[in-house]
Amino acid sequence: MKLILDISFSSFATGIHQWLVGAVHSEGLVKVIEMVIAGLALLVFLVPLCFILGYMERKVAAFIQVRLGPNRVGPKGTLQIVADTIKLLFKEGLTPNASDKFLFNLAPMIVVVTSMLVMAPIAFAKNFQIWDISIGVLYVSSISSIAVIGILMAGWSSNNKYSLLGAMRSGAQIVSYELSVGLSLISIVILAGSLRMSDIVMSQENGWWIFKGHIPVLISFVIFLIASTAEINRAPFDLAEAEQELTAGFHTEYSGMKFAMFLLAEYINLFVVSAIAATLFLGGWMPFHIGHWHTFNFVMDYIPSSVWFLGKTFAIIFIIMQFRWTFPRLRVDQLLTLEWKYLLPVSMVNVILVTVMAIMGWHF
Amino acid sequence: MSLLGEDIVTEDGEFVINIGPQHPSTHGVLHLKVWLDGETIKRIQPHLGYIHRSIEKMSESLSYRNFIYATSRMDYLSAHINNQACALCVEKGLQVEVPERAKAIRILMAELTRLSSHQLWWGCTGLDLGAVTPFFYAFRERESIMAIMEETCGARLTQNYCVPGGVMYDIHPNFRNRVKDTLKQIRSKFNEYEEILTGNVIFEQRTKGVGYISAEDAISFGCTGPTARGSGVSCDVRKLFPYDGYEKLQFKEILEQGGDCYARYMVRMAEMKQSVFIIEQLIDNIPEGEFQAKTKMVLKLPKGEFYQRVETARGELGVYIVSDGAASPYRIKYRSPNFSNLSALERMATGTKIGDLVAIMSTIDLVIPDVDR
Amino acid sequence: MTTEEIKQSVSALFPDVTYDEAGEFLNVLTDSKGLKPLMQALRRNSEFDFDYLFCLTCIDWKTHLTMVYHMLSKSNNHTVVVKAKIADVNTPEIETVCDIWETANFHEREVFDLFGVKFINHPDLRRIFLDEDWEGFPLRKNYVDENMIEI
Amino acid sequence: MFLKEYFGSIYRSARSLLKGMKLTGYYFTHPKEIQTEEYPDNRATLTMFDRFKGEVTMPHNENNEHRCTGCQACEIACPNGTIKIITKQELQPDGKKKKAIDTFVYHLELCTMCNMCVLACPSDAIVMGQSFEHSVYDKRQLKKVLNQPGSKIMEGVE
Repeated sequence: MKLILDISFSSFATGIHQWLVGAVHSEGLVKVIEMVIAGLALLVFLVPLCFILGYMERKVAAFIQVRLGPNRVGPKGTLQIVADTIKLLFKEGLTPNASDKFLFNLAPMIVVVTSMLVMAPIAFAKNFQIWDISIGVLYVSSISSIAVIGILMAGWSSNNKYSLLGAMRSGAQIVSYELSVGLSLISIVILAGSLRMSDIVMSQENGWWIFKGHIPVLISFVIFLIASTAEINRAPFDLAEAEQELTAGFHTEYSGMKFAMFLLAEYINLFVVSAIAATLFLGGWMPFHIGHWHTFNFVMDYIPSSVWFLGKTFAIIFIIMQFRWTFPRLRVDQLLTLEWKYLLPVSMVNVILVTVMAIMGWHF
Repeated sequence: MSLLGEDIVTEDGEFVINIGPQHPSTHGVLHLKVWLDGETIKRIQPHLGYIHRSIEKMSESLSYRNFIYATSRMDYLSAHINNQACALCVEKGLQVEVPERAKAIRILMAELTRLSSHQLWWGCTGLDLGAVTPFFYAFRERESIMAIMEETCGARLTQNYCVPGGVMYDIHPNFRNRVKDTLKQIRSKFNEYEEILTGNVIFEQRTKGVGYISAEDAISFGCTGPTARGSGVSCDVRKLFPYDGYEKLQFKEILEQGGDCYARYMVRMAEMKQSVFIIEQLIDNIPEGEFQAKTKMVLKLPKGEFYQRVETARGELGVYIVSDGAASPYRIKYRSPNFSNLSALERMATGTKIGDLVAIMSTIDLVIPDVDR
Repeated sequence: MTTEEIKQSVSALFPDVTYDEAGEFLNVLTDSKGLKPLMQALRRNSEFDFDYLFCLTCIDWKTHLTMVYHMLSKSNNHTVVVKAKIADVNTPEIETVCDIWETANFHEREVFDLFGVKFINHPDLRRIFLDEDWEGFPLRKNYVDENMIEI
Repeated sequence: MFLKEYFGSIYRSARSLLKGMKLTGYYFTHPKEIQTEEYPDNRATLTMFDRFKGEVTMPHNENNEHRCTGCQACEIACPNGTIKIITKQELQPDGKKKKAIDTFVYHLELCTMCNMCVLACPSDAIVMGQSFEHSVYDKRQLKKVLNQPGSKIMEGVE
C-alpha cells in the first residue's frame, strides 16, 4: 500500500507532465501550466490545512484551559472555523481614512504570499515536492524574512500608534531571530552536506538527525523551535500583536478579509516552520526505523510517507501551540536579551561542535 | 484634549498613546495617556471618571439600610467587604452590639471574598502578561467560591448580605460542607499556581525589579493593601484596627520588602493561603445564636461623624459618615483603596516599558468602578 | 502620643486652634488661612510624624465648607483629624497639601471636581471625574440637575 | 564561574518552563478535568440555588389568591424605585371599604436584587424567584405586573 501511494504521487506528476507535453507541444507553455496547477494544488491544500490548524488551535487551547472549545457548529464544532471564515468574508474591510491605502491593502497580500512561497521546497511525501530547488534551506530562510516587510508595511500604513509600535517590535524581533534560525539550520546542512531538501531527507535514511547527531543537533533543534516560534510571531514571542499591551499590534486597523489574510499567514507560517523542523531534524517523510529490528522497520515502512511527514509536522505544531497556551509573554528587551545573550552564542558554539563532529565523522 | 487630528509624534518629539478607555489590559474603563520615548514611558496621566456614578451623592438620599447595596458596585470584587464596612460604620453610630455568630459569618464571607478576588487577580495577572491559561484555572477555583456565595447570599457578586446589626439571613445548612470541599480543592491547587506562573522564568523576568515603589513613597501616596505591603509597609487593617473579631484569629500580616511587582504578587499569593487559614479556623467554630441584632425599622444615626475602615482585597476602605441626625447620611465619603493606589502608578511606571505598565497595573489590581465610584 | 499630649504640643505651636473630641478621633479645628503651617508641622515634626493622610474630603454645611483631613502616623501610631473651615462658599479657596502628601494630589482634584474648592498652588488642578465643561459641583447641597429624579 | 552561572541560569529557566508545560500537558491529556457546562443544553437539569435572587415574584395559590395587602412597605424599602403599587378601595361583603392592590408594577430593569423589599414585606407576599433568563429585545417587556389578573387577597391576611 505504501509503495502504491508513493509511486502514485510521482507517477501522477509524471503522467500529467507527459500528457501535457503530448497535448500542448510547447515546453514553455507546459511549464507555465504545470506551475499554475502546482499553485492551485497548493491553494486547495492550504484552505483545509488552515481550517484544521484553526480547529486544532482552539481545541488544544480549550483542553489545556479545562474547557470544551468549539462544539456548536457541525459535529464536535468542526465547522466553527468555516462559519468564522464566512463571517470574515462578509465583514466590511475597513480602510482608515488617514492610512496609506495602497500599502495598507498590499501588506496582507505580501504576508500571505511570502508564507506560501516558503511552501515550495517542502517535501510532503516521497517524491512529492513542488520545487526541489538546489538551495532549498537558503531559499526558505531568505524568503521567510520578507514577511517582516509586510508586517512593517501594515504597521506603518495603518497610521495607528499601536500598529507602529507593533511593527517596530516585529522588525527588531524577526531581524534578530533570523540569525539563530539560520545557524540552527546550518548545523543540519553541515551534517547532510547539501542545501537541497530532498538530499537532507535522504541523508536521514538510516536515522533521523535528531538521533544521529548527538546533543549538538538536539540543541540546534531546540534553538530552532524557540527562534522560529519568535519568527512567526507566536506567543510567548507575540510582541508584535501583544493583545494586552498593543490591543492587536500591527493588525489593529485590519478587519474582514484583510484580517483573515493575516490569520491565514499565521497558520501557514506555523505549518511551514513545523514542516521544516520535521524535514531537517525528524527525517521528513522518512519512516521511523530502529537499527536491526527488521520486522518493526518493515511495518513502519507500510505507513505512507505523507502520513509520516504530516504526523511529525503536527507533533511539532502541537508543541508550538502548547508554548502559546502555557507561557507568559516576554518583554521587548528580554526578547532581544534572549536572542543575543543566549540563543546566538549557544548556536554559534553549537555550529562549531557540529562542524567538528561532521569532519571527524562522529555522527552515526 | 483632542484625540483626533494629532500627528503621531508631536512637535516636541513626544509620542503619546492613549491606553484605554477600552483596552484589554485596563480591566475596565481606565484611560491612561502615556508619553513614550520609543518603548520607554516618560509620563503617565490617568483620566478617570468614565464610570463615575456619584455613589456618594446617591447615598445622601438613601436611608441607612438602603445605601449599603450601592457599595457593592464600587469594588465589585470585594462587594461583601464593602457592605461590611458600611454596616460597621452604621453600627458604630447606632452603638449596636452585633451577635458573635453574625461576626463570624461576616468574617467567613469576607475571607471567601478576598480569596475569590485574589484568585481573579491571579488569573488576570497571568492574562495581562500574556499567559491566558492561568485565567481559566483561577476561575475554576473561583467558581466554587461563587457557588458558596450563591447558596448562602443568593447572589454571586453583589451579595448585599450585610445589614446593620448582622447579616441578612442565616447561613445555608449546606454551607459548612461546601466551604470545606472548596478549601480542600483550593489547597490542592496552590502548587499548580506555582508551577504555571510563580516559578516560570519568563514571569519572574517580567515582574522582578519592575514597578518599584519605596516604602516612604507608598505611604505618601496613600497606598494600602498588598500594594503597600509589597514595599514593606505594615498596613493590614485587620491587624492594626481589628473589627468584627479579627483580633481573636490567628493569621499573619504578609510583608515583602521588594517593592516591585514580584513582591506585590508574592504578598497576594501568601494572603490567599492566610485567608484559607482564617476560614479553616472559623468554619467549625461558628458560634450559635442570633445572626442579626434587633434594630429599629427606621435607622437614625446620632449627630456626629463616624469613620470605619476595613481591609478589602485591595487595601484600606474607609467609610466616613457625617450625620445630622436624619434618617439618611448628610455626607458620606468612601476612601477607596484603588483611588490612592492608582495615584502611585505614575511613580511606579515612569522609566519602564509598555509591557511593564501592564504588569504594574495588574499587580496594583485596579478595579475601576472603585476608583471612580 | 496620647490625645492630651497631641493637644498640648499643637497648642504650643498654634495657639489659635480649637479642639473637638466628641467623635472617635481628636479633631483639630482651624481655618483656611492657618491650615498650611499646621499641616507642615504635623508632617515634619518628629513628635507628630503624621506620614499617612488616609482620607481627605470636604463637607458642605451650606453656610460654609469644611475640609477634613484624616491623618495617621505609622511610626507613632496616633490619629488626628484636621478640619479647616472655609467661610467663603461662593469662591472657596485653600492652600494645597499635595507637596506634603502625594496622595493629596488626586484627592484634592476630587474635592475640586465635586465641591469646587480651589486649591492654591496645586500643580494640576483639573476636574478628575467629570467633564471639563461640567457646570456646577455635584456634591454641594445647592446643586441642581434637571436629570436628577427624586425616588 | 561565569560559565557556570550562565548555564545554571539556562538550566533553571528550562526547568521552570518544562514544569509549566507538564501542567498544561496534564490537562490536555485529562479531558475529565474539563469544567464547563453546556448551558442551553443542560437547561432541563439545571437548578438554581433556592436562595438565588433572580427576580421578585408574587406567589399565587390555586385559587388565584396572593398575600399582598397593598401596604407599600416594599415600595418604600426599595432603593431604586423598582416597585410601584397602585391601590384601590375594594368593597367588602360586610359593606366596609378596604384598601387592596390594583396593580403591583415591578420594573425588572431597575432591580438590583438587593432583597430589601422581601425583607420589608410584613405579610410575605413577595419572594425572590430563581429565574435568571431575563434578556429580552425590548426593555419595556421588563416592566412586569406581579399580581395575576383577577387575583384576590388570601383569606386571613391583614
